[in-house]
Amino acid sequence: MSALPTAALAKDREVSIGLQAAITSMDPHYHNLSPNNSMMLHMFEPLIRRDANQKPVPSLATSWRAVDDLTWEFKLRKNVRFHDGSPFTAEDVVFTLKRVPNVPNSPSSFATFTKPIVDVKVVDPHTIVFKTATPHVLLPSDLASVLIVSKGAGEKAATEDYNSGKAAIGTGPYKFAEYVPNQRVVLKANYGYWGGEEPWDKITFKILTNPAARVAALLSGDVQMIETVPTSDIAKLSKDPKFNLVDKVSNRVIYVHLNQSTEKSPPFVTDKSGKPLEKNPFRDARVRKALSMGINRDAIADRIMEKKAVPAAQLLPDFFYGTSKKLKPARFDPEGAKKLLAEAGYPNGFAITIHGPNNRYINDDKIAQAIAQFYTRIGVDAKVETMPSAVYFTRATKLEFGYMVLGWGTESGEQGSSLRSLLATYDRNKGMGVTNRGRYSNPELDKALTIALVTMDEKKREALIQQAAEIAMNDTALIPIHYEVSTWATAKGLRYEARTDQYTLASGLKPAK
Amino acid sequence: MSGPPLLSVDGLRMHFFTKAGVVKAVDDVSFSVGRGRILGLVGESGSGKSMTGYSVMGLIDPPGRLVGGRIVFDGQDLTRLDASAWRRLRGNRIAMIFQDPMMTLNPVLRIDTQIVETIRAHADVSRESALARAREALARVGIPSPDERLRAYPHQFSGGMRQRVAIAIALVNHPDVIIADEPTTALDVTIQGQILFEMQKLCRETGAALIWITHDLSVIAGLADEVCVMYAGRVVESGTVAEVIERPLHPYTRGLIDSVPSRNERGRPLRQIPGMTPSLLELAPGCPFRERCARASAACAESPAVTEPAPGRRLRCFHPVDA
Amino acid sequence: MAEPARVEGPWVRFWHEFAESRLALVGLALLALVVAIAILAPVISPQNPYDLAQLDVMDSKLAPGEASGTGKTYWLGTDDQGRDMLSGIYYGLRISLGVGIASTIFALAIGLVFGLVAAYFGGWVDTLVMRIVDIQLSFPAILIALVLLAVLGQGVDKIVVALVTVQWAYYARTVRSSALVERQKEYIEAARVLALGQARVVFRHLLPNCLPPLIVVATVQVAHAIALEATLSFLGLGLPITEPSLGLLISNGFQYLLSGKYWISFYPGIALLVTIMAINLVADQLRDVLNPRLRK
Amino acid sequence: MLAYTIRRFGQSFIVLVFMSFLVFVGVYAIGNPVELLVNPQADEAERIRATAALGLDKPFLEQYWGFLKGAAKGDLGKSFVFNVPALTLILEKLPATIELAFVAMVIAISLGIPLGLVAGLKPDSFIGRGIMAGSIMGFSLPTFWVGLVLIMIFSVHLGWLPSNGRGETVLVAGIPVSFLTMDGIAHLAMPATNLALFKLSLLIRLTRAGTREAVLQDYVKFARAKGLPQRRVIGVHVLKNILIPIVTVIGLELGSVIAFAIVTESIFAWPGTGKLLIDSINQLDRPVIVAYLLVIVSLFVVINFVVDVLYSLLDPRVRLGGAAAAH
Repeated sequence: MSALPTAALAKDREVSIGLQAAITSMDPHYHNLSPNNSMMLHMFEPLIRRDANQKPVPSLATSWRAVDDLTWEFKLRKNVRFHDGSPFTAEDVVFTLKRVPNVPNSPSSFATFTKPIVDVKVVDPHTIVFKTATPHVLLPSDLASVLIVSKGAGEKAATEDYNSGKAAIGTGPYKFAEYVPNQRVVLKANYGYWGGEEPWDKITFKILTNPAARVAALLSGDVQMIETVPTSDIAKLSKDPKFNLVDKVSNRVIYVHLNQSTEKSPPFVTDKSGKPLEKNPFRDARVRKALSMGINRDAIADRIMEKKAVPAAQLLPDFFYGTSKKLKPARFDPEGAKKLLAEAGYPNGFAITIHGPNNRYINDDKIAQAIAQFYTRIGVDAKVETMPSAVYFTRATKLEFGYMVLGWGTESGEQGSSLRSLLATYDRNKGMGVTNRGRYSNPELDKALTIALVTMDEKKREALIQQAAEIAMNDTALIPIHYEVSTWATAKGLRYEARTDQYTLASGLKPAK
Repeated sequence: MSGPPLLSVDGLRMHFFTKAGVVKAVDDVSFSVGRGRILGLVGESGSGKSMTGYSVMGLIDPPGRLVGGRIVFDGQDLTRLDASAWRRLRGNRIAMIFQDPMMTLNPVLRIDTQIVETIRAHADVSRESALARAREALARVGIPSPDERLRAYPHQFSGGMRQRVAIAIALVNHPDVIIADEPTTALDVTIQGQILFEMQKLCRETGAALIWITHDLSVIAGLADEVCVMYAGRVVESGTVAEVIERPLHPYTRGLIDSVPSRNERGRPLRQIPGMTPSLLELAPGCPFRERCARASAACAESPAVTEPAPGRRLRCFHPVDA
Repeated sequence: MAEPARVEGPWVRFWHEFAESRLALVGLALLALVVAIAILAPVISPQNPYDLAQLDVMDSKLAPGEASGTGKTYWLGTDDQGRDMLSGIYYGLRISLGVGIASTIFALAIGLVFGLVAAYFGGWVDTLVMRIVDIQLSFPAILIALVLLAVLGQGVDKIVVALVTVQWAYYARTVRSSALVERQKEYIEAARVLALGQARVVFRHLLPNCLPPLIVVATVQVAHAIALEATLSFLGLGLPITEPSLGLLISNGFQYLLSGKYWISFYPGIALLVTIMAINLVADQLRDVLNPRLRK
Repeated sequence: MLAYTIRRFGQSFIVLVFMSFLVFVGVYAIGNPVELLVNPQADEAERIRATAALGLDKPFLEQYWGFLKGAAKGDLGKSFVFNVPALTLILEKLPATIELAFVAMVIAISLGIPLGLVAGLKPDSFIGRGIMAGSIMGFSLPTFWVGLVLIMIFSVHLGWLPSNGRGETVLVAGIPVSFLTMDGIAHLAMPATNLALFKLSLLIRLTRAGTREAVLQDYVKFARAKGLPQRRVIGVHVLKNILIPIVTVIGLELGSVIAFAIVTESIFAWPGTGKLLIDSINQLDRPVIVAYLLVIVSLFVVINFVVDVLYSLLDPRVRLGGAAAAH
């Protein structure tokens, strides 16, 4: 009979973890992608890392301060050694900063985070000074995304050498053991880790992209932890004494962009007989508000998301930096919505097609369908078209849709960056509104964001971002739906410290005793 | 001719049990044939003559089943044999040749394979000696350059040649009885004649008994010693060829003879038997020919018993044709 | 053979032969039921499952027989949108059957023409057709579906196009291989000698003799098309999510299988099974009856 | 024969070139890979850099020409996502898929043909009907559904088989195979069965249909009249005649097994090319898609060639290169 499930657990200090997405490289500077970034944190460390709530905490840097508007000084941790035994010094930081923008063929580099630094000065092996061209308050936040590699091992290394493990030398708690693209990553403990002993000798990450396969692997004991438990299985797993479930609201908001780029009807928006509208209804704040009030967020969170979602009022849950406690999720009010639509000149509503991805966010296609259902109650005819992200995002970026269901994870953990990407007036060259697929534009908002960007005082800056958020949300610049709640399930006897950034880190997985 | 006949069939019945009802394809058939003799089995299609042949071969498939009678071959009742004993007789001591030479040879197997397997199914001989026998067999039926032809596939032969190959296969194990089921019907007339002649010769030489199944009385006339005329699954009349053709007693036999074109009566339209063969499904009792018979009477509603109007003649009719 | 010579109209005779198999009759009854449901879906469904106004997400995932807050009872339960499964199955049947049959007919027609032409004419025509077929057969269905989705958008007609594109080559190759054998037979030679028009030889002489193996393949392919549509839906490339076919219902419910809400996937699965089984039972018998070579 | 082979492979070469072009057009039509690869928070400069890094800034035809030049030297480009040569990526995964497909076909053939023969020889018996009913089930249920049900039963409830992944491998002639280890077989069992089900049903039906026709043929009756044992009548005379359509279908299906492996591989997390393909399609990783198709098409070409050769061996009436020579 079966010895399989128990056999896997028997080796005490070994663990298998089921991941939902492929790890595309073992080069920490090759591909800026959440699953990669999460994986790399096992082997490599940044100067500043983010804790489970994305608050910055010291890592390879012990302290940092802005000397003036354009100068930052970082003190580096002493007595840190790389996996190959060589000591960590400022030279490694310099090497890293130089390498980041120059990784050949990188499909998404980390250069954005290092670009503001125009000059680096090594004061002593454990003190380093960065110069920026303009005041850049987000420098510590940016550097939290940059992982430090060893100069000695990385000098002549290409991405292939990281994938083979030859150059994958970091300071992190785990060492490279094996990497099979699209299949698994195996890590071994780094016993000399400066941060103390880790709970595991060996970790095997298995790539299980199919949600049901992931759950099945957990149920059958092939893995001891999985991330992103499908909402459909949460109720059953949480009742099962053999498993532990943890969750945490994440930094990812699911929202709707309304295409305001056109004067007349945006794509897929017509009157009820299919004729284009004279005006773009999404340019009217009352229409936007009505469409927001027309969505029953509680029903979505409760029924579609199995309670693993929190109705959203802005772009980040309100314990994050730059969020406003004054903003509350729009109340579901179909009557009020109808009234507002009538006021705006659409007493009989109009017709839209809701577009969304069907393999990108948790239950994305079901959310789109539920929204369509609610809209029939406020007199808006809604069709639904969902498609794989391969097709969806290209078309969305080309503004081929009118009503777009999208998601946004704020990796920096501060709302200013999200507002800038999603709602500032579209200007790619300035880095403003780069992902503003609704083409919402509000000079007042732009102003507040621009000032905030160069305000070095934390308090003042946060107030400015909060103000910007209130401007945008009160104008229903986009329609926030909910924050995803990330879930992890572990075998009994293990406990995971849930994180807001949806990362799955073995360091956070510990025996429950 | 003395001693027991080589093969005698007595009261043979073979019925098909279909969902629609019972079809009495062979219904009380008796005949016998001795060594070196040729028996003709004549009847229209559907008269049960082929089924009689298959019955003797033990090749009846469900829903058909032997339900009565005996088939005595060389002193053994075949109907009591088990399947494997019957199989050992087939192709060995009793062989059969089919009507359509285009269909009887397996299109995807070479000729040598098809002959050799027949030999090796019955005798434990090496492939080489089987091949030698195969070559002989082909030569015997008049196939030129048999060595070459052995390696050919059936589609590389003409129809007549294929039938010769089939005959060679049937004869290869020197059977005692050969059942030939209209083997010349599908061939053109000149080849027909050749094959008839050769078959006759081969039987006389080897002393095999031959049962020749045909719908064509004229073939029988020049070939067979005895003849059985079948109608609706029954033998209605039998006797020596000379007697039956000279002096048919059953109205059906008479009709058959009249429908054969004859040299003496040139210019006269052929007389056909009116009507059609009855369906054998749930056939009513009585003489099955009565519907088509000018001589039928009320008595024909009963099945006529077999009579022996003359030595060696058998008849199943209430109203025989006057001589 | 002892063939009963009964005088009957061809249709009566056909029916008698068909009715010989009780199993086929059961299949026919089921198929009639399925087709009736598909046609009458709008009349007999308790709900229009494609009209979002009639759905209520608050009624989602109710178990079979459970009543909603408003007192409506859902005999087969509801899915995650609060869609009545019974109505969903009725309508889904309509779509699946339609998609399966339509795509099979078109694919069959196209494949037949190409296969026959290739086999009959041979030479460079054959080469050209067969190389196109090679390309087609090696192109993964999902890539084709994805391209079509990107270019044409979503919809029942588009999925039929996708399925036809995926399947026609299969028929072409099957037809060609049986036509190649048939072509060598004498009757085709005879038809040629008679100097009949080529189209006539191909369609009146070659075609009917290539049909029996094709009927087997086609019945399997109706089922295959329905399953393929389900698979495409499973991969997010199928029909609009608001107008689910049986396949889409199954794949939507698929994620609930492990969590005990079996009905969302199970009942559409049963409906699919019954439909395909009925088609095949009838088709099997039809093939036997239509095939003169199998007549007893 | 040689000329035939050369012509055949020459044509295939044109097919390959044409295919690769179609994929270029297809991927181009679907969307822009940069949309998916680049971090959404990236600014314009980063987008431009990424587009250039992937070579997507050049005109479409120039990109294709560049690919052809590389391909002539055996370089099919590097994966956008993994930054490793696409061909390497595929050749690494190919043994797993071929092993899975092969085992599935072996299951399908070794069960399908005997079961089909039984059903064809005894069409009205209980067993014959049972086999047919079972085969209908086999292709009625979508692969993904059956796969999950298998996992539910054998991994979750019974705990007999691992739910995902490939087992321990051993090297045979330099190729890693898993069907020689117990662990490997345990991992193979469910995905191979899942993949085999549809083919099994198809083979049962084809074999049954062929058998039913064949047993009524005179040559079968003649073979029995020759006194051949039943074994030989069915094993040689019947089987060899029905093998022709079956070989066609097996040839075709071997290809489609690889295509259908996409679903099975993703459910059982089988590390083969099918899973790689679907991931690559979802990521618009064009070099991998192109390389995958070129490899698969080459496989197809070889399979089809073998099928045609088998034809001429099975059926003497069909000549090799037959169509061309027939007039």
